[in-house]
Amino acid sequence: MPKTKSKKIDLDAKKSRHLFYQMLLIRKFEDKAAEEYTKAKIRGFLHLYIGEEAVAVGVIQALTDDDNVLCTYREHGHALARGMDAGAIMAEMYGKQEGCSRGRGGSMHLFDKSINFFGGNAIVAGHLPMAVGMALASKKQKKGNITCCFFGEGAAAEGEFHEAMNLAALWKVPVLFVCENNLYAMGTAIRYSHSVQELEKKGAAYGVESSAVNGMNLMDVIEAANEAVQKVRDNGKPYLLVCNTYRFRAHSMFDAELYRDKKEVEEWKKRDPIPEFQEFLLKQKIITEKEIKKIENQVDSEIQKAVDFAEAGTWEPIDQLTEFVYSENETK
Amino acid sequence: MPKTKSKKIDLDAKKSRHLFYQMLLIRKFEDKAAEEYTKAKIRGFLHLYIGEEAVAVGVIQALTDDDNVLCTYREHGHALARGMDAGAIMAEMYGKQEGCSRGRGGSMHLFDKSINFFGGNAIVAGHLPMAVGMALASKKQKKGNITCCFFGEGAAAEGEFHEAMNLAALWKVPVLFVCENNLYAMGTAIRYSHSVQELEKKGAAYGVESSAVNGMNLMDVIEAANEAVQKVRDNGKPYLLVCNTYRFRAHSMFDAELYRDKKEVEEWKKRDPIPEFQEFLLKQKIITEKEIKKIENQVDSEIQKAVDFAEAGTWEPIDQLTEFVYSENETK
Amino acid sequence: MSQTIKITYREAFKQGLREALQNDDRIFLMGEDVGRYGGAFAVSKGLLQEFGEERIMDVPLSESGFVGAGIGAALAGMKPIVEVMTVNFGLLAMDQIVNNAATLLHMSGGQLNVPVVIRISCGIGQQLAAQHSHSWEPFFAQVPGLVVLSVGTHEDARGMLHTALQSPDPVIIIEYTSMLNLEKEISTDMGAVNITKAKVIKSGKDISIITYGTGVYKCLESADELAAEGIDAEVIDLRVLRPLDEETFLASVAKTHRALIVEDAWRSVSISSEISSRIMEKAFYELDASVKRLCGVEVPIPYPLHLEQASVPQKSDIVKAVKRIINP
Amino acid sequence: MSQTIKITYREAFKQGLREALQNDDRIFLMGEDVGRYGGAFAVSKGLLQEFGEERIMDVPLSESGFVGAGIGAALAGMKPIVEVMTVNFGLLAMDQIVNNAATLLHMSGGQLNVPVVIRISCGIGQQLAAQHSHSWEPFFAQVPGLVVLSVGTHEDARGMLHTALQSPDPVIIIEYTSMLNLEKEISTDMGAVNITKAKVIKSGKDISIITYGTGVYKCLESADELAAEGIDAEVIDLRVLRPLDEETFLASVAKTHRALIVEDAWRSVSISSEISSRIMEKAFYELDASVKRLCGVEVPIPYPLHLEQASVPQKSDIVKAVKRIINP
Ligand SMILES: Cc1ncc(C[n+]2csc(CCOP(=O)(O)OP(=O)(O)O)c2C)c(N)n1
Ligand SMILES: Cc1ncc(C[n+]2csc(CCOP(=O)(O)OP(=O)(O)O)c2C)c(N)n1
Ligand SMILES: [Mg+2]
Ligand SMILES: [Mg+2]
Repeated sequence: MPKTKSKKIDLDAKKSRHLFYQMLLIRKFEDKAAEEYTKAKIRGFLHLYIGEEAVAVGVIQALTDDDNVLCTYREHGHALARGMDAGAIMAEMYGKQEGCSRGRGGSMHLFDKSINFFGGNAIVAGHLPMAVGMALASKKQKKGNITCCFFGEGAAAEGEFHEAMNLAALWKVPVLFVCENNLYAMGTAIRYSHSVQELEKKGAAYGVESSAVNGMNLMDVIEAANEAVQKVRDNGKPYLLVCNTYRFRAHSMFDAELYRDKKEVEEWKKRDPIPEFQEFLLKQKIITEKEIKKIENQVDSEIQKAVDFAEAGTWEPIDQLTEFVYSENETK
Repeated sequence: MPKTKSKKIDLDAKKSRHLFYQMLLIRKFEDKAAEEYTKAKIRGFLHLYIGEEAVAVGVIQALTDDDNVLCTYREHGHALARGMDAGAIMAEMYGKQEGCSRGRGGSMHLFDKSINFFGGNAIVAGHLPMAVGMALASKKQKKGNITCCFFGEGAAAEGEFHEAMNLAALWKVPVLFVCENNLYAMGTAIRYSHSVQELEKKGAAYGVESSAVNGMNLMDVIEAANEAVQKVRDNGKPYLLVCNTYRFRAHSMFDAELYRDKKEVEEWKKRDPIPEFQEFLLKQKIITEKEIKKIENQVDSEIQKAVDFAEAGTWEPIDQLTEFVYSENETK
Repeated sequence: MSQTIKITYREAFKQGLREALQNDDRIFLMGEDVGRYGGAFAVSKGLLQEFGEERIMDVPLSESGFVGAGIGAALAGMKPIVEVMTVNFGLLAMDQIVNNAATLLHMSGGQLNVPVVIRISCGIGQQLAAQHSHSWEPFFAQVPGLVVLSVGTHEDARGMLHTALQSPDPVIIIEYTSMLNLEKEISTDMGAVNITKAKVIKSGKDISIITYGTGVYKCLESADELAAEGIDAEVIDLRVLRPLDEETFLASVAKTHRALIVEDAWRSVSISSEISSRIMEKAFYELDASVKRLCGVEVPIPYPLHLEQASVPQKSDIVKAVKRIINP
Repeated sequence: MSQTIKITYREAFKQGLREALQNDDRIFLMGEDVGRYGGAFAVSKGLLQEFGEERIMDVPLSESGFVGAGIGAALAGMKPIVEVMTVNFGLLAMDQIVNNAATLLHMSGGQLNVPVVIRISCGIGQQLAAQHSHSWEPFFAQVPGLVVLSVGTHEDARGMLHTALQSPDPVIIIEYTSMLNLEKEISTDMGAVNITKAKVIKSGKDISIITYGTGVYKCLESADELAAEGIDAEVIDLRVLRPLDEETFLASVAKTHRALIVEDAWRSVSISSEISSRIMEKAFYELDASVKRLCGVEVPIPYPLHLEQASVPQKSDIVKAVKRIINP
């Protein structure tokens, strides 16, 4: 397992607490989502991010509001870290029209253009070329923003990864590829999907700078992400950041987890990024036990509010079914 | 430009002459094809291999009859080097039913199952996955044969290249990928299609052994191909051989060659593999001027025979149009 | 003597797969998560343990790559069953399916057979939203060189694979995720399944309901309801979407003089369009009423249940449509 | 006063492209060999020199990659014109076109527009054989969320791009390689081209010939021949294959009471099937004869000229088919 390396980052107390709050919010929000799933309030596929929170939180904190974010179907964490309203997400998963995508998308398709959050994409690796195109637009428009694209290690086996890396490098566009290597693509362990498992090595084939980081440690991710984002912003060139992490839960709610050992999961749980960060904050005296309690309560009440909002949400009338197929708001 | 390195290969006189004969046959056959094209005897796309002969001849001589060969639409040279009958090829380009693909395929789709020659594929990079599958079959069947797949440097930008390399490496199947880097994909120079132009470097991303060779020198290609083929056969693993070469003619007969300098072409023509090999054979006294003359005559007469065969060929009756859609010889 | 057993649609597939793997060493199954995960929909659960890694191959996410590899393996003498997890991801393999699998026999002047069987899960009904609910039967059915089968019944789930594996040409088998848990009775000695003919599932004299896939049981149930109201509907399961068996449905229309076509796929340029236009061309003077289509609404499928259900024909829609044709 | 000029189909496209690039800085053209090579079919020849590398971008062979990049650039405020060299390679980009371009607006609940224009060369007629002669209009026309235009005339070659670029939704423009050198007269001040309506190219009273793309001029010429024999055919160019403008052809059929549909695409599950079945549904009682289709033969296109020509409807086939409908 990757080691935590020492680092030097200046995190002020306020930001630290906020990041802790975010990780906890993601964790508890997803626990709640799983619970609502068993109550059949949420349906379809539900992919939990539990165990991987440090990646989304650590990377997204490095971005500005103008930067674009694209994710996979496993994106509740990213949406929350990006500042999307928990109620809008929960309502989306309930399928209510108050949801961030009007209920049309569900768990796999969270979108919020107002915060430059571009999904929620459920075709594995299908969003990588789009990310390159968004970065190309930024370059042409001289906007100075960057595009950050999250995807799994499984996605890196798709041809779209190869094409996107090559195009981004050729065109020199500001895109940060964040590979969330949680060691499994559904039930397929990385050794069955990649002939070379150190995915950061793939960068060299395209002349794309790359590095790997322990994705279970928030401070490590922050350090790596800050550096990577800075490079992308300064050079206007792509960067591949591989975050080695692990998902504690099943791939989706349909997964019997036949493909991995319970012991392996237990081992990884010992490296849970949330208690680890909490310990760190306590040790550094950035936070007190009491403040932690307060944050926990705040998270609980935010989640309760989200559920209430979703429950109170309304179903889109069936006669609106064909809206949003074309922009004129009607199926032609 | 790449340098010719010294090498040690045992080529007996008979084989040397045969290889010289093949290169010359390819060259003159294609000159003839171009001529017939201007007479409208041949239509559609015609992609000439002129200048690149050392690659097909040098690689294919390293194969056994049991090995599989897959090529692109620029495959007259490979077909001839593999021993396909020149008449069957010319007839195919005439669209006659005596052609190797019954005239159905034309220049881009030469097939001859009896010599394990699997096309003639006109979707760039579309045959790479198939090549991996053929090698997989060999492995499963413990046949001991290998699969050799030719493609251009342009093809290496397609996602199929990435997927095929990864699958071949993961599955450890005996496939030789031969990248014919002629520096252009139609009018797109390699610097506009690859962020990393030393394509042999791509092997490392998959753990696939790879090397580059001067594709303008037959002896160099032979040495590299013999070694690569031996490795694939011994280890049962993929190998990427990049042959750096150049096409002297336009991409196809439709190409005005706006994208490159005539001077550049002239420079490369100085490295024509055929005179170079001829010099070599003369200098080594493997061949005499008289023998060369004889070979030239032999080639001329073979090509004349091929043209005669094509001319004498017959058109498939229109009422057979829907044959070969399904195996039962009728469109269901 | 013929007995029947109760079996789920999922289990029927699994039995078909197991039998195929037992019968012929050249057959192997490859696809994403078919092995260690047990199959995305648990269809191949246990087969890895039974047949080993050589016969049940987990592959990386690379649809174009592994479908192409399946085609190559077929060219070289194997009989691969390639599973594309769902039809939604099948678009990534479409070039291989169309430009290679469907075309090689012809381009090579009859030299190269591609005996690959591609199994694809398809359809709506799990609240999986726009990128995971496609019904792509019409697209496959457009392509000469492919045999396209749609598995609308448990008999076909059990038996189509066997016959498909005898075909020298590429076969696409379209399976429906939403039916996996459905239990039905099938005969234990039902014999080989034909893959060239449509099937009259219920005969009737008042109207021909022509359908396939998820439409089959829906239409059968609708026919039962209609029977209670004195309408005797004939139900036809097309089964083979390419090459279409038009004889069966034209004969039916010649008998009933009315037709309704039902499918989940989007309406425009669909299987229904093709059926309707063939009836137009070949049975026009048999018709007592114009042929109607009930198809999927032309919208990327939305996530919420009520909108999802409104996107495809339901039993009540079928009953209503039949009545409207019979009593305009 | 309106003047006319003689112009090739190729030159008409080039003028449309040039004008677009001049009018709006957000517009750029990207595709394989659009720049230095001058465009695979010389449509964009000279534009690189005129507009520079930023506006005319040569891209590597990576159809999924650069079409996806075009979609992304559109999401981020640009107006990309993406050229896919030919429709045959378009299968490699189909996932991007269907699952992203056509779907994002809906999946995002109306938030995300994808104003990308994708130009694709299409069709048969150059003896390019099975992998280079596809007519894929039917496939694109199946997909809700796409606007699919087929360029059957020089007016449309000149003007469709301009209107397409105003669309907030993804537009596929299908161009025909076989027509590039064809010269016709067009008006110099023809005004903005509509992209929502089909067009009656020639009006007539005896039969409606409904077609698109390469069929348009073929059918017009056939109509001339028929006129000489006293048959007054109406010719309709569908122009917009999705969303279909059914009003125009239904009105025509209501007038002529007979219809023939002509296209090069394979017959099964085609645009023709859709048109025929709509006429069945909505104009059945107007018909004096059954609607017929003339389509591509269902075979991967063979290389030799005589077989290639036999694969799609020719003028003589059209004339014959019309006569058979009118005098059965
Ligand atoms: C193109 C495509 N193929 C297959 C799937 C089915 N599928 C969904 S998630 C997944 C695994 C992806 O693994 P990875 O990229 O590692 O991401 P993770 O789920 O581990 O976050 C698969 C196979 C899909 N959605 N898209
Ligand atoms: C998928 C695909 N895209 C585009 C084309 C059009 N095309 C034919 S050959 C070619 C260039 C290929 O270059 P390269 O792979 O270097 O091979 P070369 O022709 O140089 O031998 C292109 C773009 C095609 N046939 N297939
Ligand atoms: Mg993963
Ligand atoms: Mg090249």
